[in-house]
Amino acid sequence: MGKLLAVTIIIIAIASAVPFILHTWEPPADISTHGGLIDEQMSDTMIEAGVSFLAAQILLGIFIWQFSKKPSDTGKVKTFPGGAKGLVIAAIVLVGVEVLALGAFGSKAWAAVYFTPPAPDAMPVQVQAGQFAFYFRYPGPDGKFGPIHPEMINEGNQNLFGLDPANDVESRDDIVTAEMAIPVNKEVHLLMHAKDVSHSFYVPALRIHQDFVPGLDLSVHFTATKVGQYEIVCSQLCGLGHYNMRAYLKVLSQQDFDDWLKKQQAAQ
Amino acid sequence: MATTLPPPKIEILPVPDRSGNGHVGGGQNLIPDVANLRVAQQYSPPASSSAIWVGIAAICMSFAAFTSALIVRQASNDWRHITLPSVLFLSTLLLLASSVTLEVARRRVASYMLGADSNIASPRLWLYLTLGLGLLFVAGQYMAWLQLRSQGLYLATNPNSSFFYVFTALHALHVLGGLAGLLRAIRKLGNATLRRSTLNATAIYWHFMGVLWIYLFLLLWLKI
Amino acid sequence: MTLKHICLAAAATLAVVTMTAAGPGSGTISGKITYEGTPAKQKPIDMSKEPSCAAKHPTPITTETVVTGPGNTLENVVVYISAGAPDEAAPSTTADFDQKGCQYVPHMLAFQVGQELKIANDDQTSHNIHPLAKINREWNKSQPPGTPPIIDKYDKAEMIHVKCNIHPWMSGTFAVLKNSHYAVSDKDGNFKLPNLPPGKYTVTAWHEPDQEMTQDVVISGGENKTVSFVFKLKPY
Amino acid sequence: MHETSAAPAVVHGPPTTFLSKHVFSLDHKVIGLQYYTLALFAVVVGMVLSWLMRIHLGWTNAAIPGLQALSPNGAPGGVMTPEYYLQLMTMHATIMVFFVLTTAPFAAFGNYFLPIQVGAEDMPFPHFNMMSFWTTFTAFLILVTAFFVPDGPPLAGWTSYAPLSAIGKDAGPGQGTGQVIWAAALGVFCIGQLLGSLNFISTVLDMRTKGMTLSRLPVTCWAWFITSCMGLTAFAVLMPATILLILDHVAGTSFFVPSGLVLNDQLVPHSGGSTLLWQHLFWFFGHPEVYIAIIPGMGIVTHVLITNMRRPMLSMKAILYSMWALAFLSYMVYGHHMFVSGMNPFSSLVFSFPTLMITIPSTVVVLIWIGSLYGSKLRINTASLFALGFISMFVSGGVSGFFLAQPSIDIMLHATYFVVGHFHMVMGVAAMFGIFSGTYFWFPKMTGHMMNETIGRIHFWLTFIGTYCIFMPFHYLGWAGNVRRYAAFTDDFLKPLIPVHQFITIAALFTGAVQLLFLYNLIHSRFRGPAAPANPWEGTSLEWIMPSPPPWNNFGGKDPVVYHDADQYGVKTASGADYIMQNSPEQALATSEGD
Repeated sequence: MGKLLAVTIIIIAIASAVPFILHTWEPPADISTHGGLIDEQMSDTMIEAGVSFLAAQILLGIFIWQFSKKPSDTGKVKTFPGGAKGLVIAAIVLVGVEVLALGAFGSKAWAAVYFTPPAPDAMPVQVQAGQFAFYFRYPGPDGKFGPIHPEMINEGNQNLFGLDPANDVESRDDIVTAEMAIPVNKEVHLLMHAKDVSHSFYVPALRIHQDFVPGLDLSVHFTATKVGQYEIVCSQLCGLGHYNMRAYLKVLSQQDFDDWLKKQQAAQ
Repeated sequence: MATTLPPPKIEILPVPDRSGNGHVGGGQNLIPDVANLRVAQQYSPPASSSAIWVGIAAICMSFAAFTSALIVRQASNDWRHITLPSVLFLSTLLLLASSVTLEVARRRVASYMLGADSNIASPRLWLYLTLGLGLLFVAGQYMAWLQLRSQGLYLATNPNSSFFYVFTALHALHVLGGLAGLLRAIRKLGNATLRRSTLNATAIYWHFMGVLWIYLFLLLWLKI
Repeated sequence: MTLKHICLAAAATLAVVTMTAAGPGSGTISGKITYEGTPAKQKPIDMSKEPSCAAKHPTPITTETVVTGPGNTLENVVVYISAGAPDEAAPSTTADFDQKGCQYVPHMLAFQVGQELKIANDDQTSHNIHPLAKINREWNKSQPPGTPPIIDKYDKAEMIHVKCNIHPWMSGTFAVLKNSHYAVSDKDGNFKLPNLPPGKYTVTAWHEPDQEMTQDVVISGGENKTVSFVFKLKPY
Repeated sequence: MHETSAAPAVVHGPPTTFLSKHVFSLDHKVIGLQYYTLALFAVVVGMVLSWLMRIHLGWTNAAIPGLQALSPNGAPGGVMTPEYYLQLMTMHATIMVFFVLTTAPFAAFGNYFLPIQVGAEDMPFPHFNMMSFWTTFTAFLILVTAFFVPDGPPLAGWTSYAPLSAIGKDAGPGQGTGQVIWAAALGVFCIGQLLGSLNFISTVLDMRTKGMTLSRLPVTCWAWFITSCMGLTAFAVLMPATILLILDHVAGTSFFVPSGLVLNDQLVPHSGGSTLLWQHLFWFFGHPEVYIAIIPGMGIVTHVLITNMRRPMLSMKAILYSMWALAFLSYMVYGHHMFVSGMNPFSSLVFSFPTLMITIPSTVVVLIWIGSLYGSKLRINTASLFALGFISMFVSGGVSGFFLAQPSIDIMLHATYFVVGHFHMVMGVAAMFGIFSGTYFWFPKMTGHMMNETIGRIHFWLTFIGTYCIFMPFHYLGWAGNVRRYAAFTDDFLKPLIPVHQFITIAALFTGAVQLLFLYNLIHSRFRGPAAPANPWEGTSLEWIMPSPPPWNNFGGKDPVVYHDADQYGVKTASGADYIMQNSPEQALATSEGD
């Protein structure tokens, strides 16, 4: 029985690792300028974690195989060579160094996303998350976002940001859309606003993931490097429609983007 | 690595025979054959003396959490400072006084148990006195709420009043617990089953209530 | 029982019939709803969030807060007798409310207190129906595709705004009314309240979100009264 | 072998009536069994909920027979609505975390064996102990009533992030009454656990018998002691949070709800609250809670292993210190649940390092376990099988922590099935294996009957393989960016993953069904199992010196005297036995360790 357990553990361990080794399931290909560091970090961690996972499981298996008691066994119990000290030191030194290294390199990737200010010429886009859709706002020719009047928000007539063009001049040329389009290779400064509860702005392909915090407007900035259509999904439980809260991100050439923006403006 | 110490010395104390039909005393409910407090002191086994400190630790933790909430909430722009009802200063004094009377009571009980004093009435009196002051304190808190209400400050009026009601109400609840403890001590004193550890624990808790109140009072009083 | 009694009975019956049923001598109120001023611009709805619905609208639909017709006519105005007519028991017919292509059909649904309301989902996606009732009981239920229709009824008269949170642009109105004398203006703004026994009535026209106009009308015998309402609309 | 000492603190007489014996019992053993029964019932409920969820995730628009009868609104025509899925999810998590993973390994086994193992006749405050159980039971009842209120249970998940959890019914079905019930249930639960922890701690500090020095305490006692220290601090923080949440609901206060929120085109009448405040309070409790669930399991497994390896751990000290380190660190790392929650990005880094540090004590424990296997005389029985399975699961669940501890990687994996896989393995399944191991190990003592070994082993094999089939694929899904808490997968990049979900569903249904074997074994053995000897596994700790099941006053009114720690295995004795019981004055002739 012990031998069987040993074999099972080892087989399961290896089988579990196979899909990762074969890259059966992969995150969407990275289309951001900062994502490289993150992917690197992920694969490094995968190697370290994978090795320690297999090592531990296989060692466990081997010892179970070897020392599960046979009826005839009347020998003495033996102690692991080096006793506990060796193991403890190994754990502290090896794992300590390993995790410190991971932490250090990891913070580089993190800093690349969060500790760099957006470029001054970054294109501002506002995203508002609400149950259960994202809506986006472009400042229009005047480059200014009109103020949001929560009491005026009305989805029935699509006044999604609670704009008051009658009184706010800045609001008149604001462009509100249900899908997000950005020009390729141009930095975007995304201003995040939550209409009701917590949501999250998760674009796997962009390697961007940030929660919306009601009452606290955050912002992230990124640059997309590949033309195409990607999905923005909500990853923070926000209610019954959470699973269906998404928008499409269109990365367009500058030309196409300008056309798109004109088209949207006409529709306002 | 396997620690095998030499067997410790065992001294056998006089034990009431417990092999009988099973009604045994001790611990929480020791009724000595002779209803005599001194016997109770001698025979009742030591109860847990750390428990009270463990409980206090838990209470501290809770109010630490509340405090952090208060500090976070104070940062928001809708925080209004409210002037505390004047009655609170009075009730604070009452609570401090009750701690003093309880200490006196404790000494009286001790001297009674040691036989120095054969009169059980005076310790009981001092305990009742503490009880009365405690009740007055709770009444004072209630009056404080009435005062706030008359100023139109309700639980949801603004964050500051919310915290005031939450803090005072929860503290008052804990004080009521302390009062129950006092009553229990008085009862046990009555039928000669009071153990000093019980009284001590009650006293420690009661003093802690005072300290906790001062802390909360300052927290609400001072602008942080 | 004498002949006299029978005659009286017959007369009484006849009287009752003429009072209630659409017999001779019952009048009709009809008319046109128009507006003055500039109606709010109706914005196109981008359904890209829900591809299965977007596919059903080659040209994107617009919002329906103000639906106008040629000659400043106004659609989706509910016209009903707010006073003068007795409350009536609910009819056996159901009021049908469909969700087609992530849009409410009809946008404005008028029905009677106690009448059975039948909500169906023709889409390939889950909707949640959320009538924001204030007087009646508020509820909020999802309806996955292929599930049986939701059956409900309201026991108090109220204008109820209906929305779907999963598809925030979906917006409609339940007009729950006390009697059967109501109509919703068509795309030419026309409405017709037939079978009104003689009497003095208050006619109310209601347009979302909360615009209301009333007129008093007296019906004597089988006449046709024409009433028209003019709503003032603002661009914002 | 027994020796008497001073009279122990007799804390209550023998039970006289049925009520005082089985219902409102002061006896820690009965209370332990009550906790176990509650956990058993709760785990069945939680598992059925997970079945329904899994079926829905695999076949979203399939009608589940009978479900409509269970909830006409939640499943019209048997098809689960999105909100009902989330409501089941919330209840599954709450029931499992609080009423199974906290009650079974900690409250149930702890109540039963902690006083026995320290040589006490009972806990110092039996009335608190009884109240502790009945409060917990009440909390469970309160929680379950959420199923029967018009809008159903809350859908905000077991973390119940504000403001979704704080603004009432407008936020969605169940967010009104249901959410308040949820918060009330947790508040009450906290009271129960605080009373329990109070008893546990003072039992260890004050009720140890003669000779039971701290260094001689069995590892399980330490595990329960550490756990109760955490429980005392963690639940003391959760309770205030729930109180404030309830006030936001019923009293119109604004602790967690900020200004200017709009729901259904209407302004929410709150202002100034802080949404992150809830997350901080909750996770300050929530992360220690994870260790509250797992540390007793580690203790039980260590206890079971030394008994079945017939040798002490390489270093019990290393294990104990590691447990303390885990407990301590768990308070410094809670922020890693909030890396992308809008917390200051610097604090994310600050939190990430202690989080990574946690891998060190965890690794120490695992290495000590594995290293101690070397040269042991491992006895294979159901208990030890589950203990070994625990190690394997703990490793599998632990390594994924490498990823989640790093903010940069969290950008990709936060709120994905990778996280779900991680905590189900390390805290759910591992803790479960600890519970199973403890059950097979202590059942003879608790009931006086042996369990059926054959059924037990079949149960182990199917469960072991089954759980891996369920929870390993979760990691693959998360790696591919599969967001958690989705009622259906409609996104283009998620649709291809649905077959994986279907595989998981099948595995889950199978593994769940296997647990019926365990239930059968439990009930059948309880009545039909062969009589159990006092010390079936040749253990050394004090629970084995008393008859099975123990009498109401544990040691028959006499206190045992302790001469050794509980690690006296693999020794040479005059009697020829390879172990010395804690209460035996006998000394080992020569320890037979080393070659």
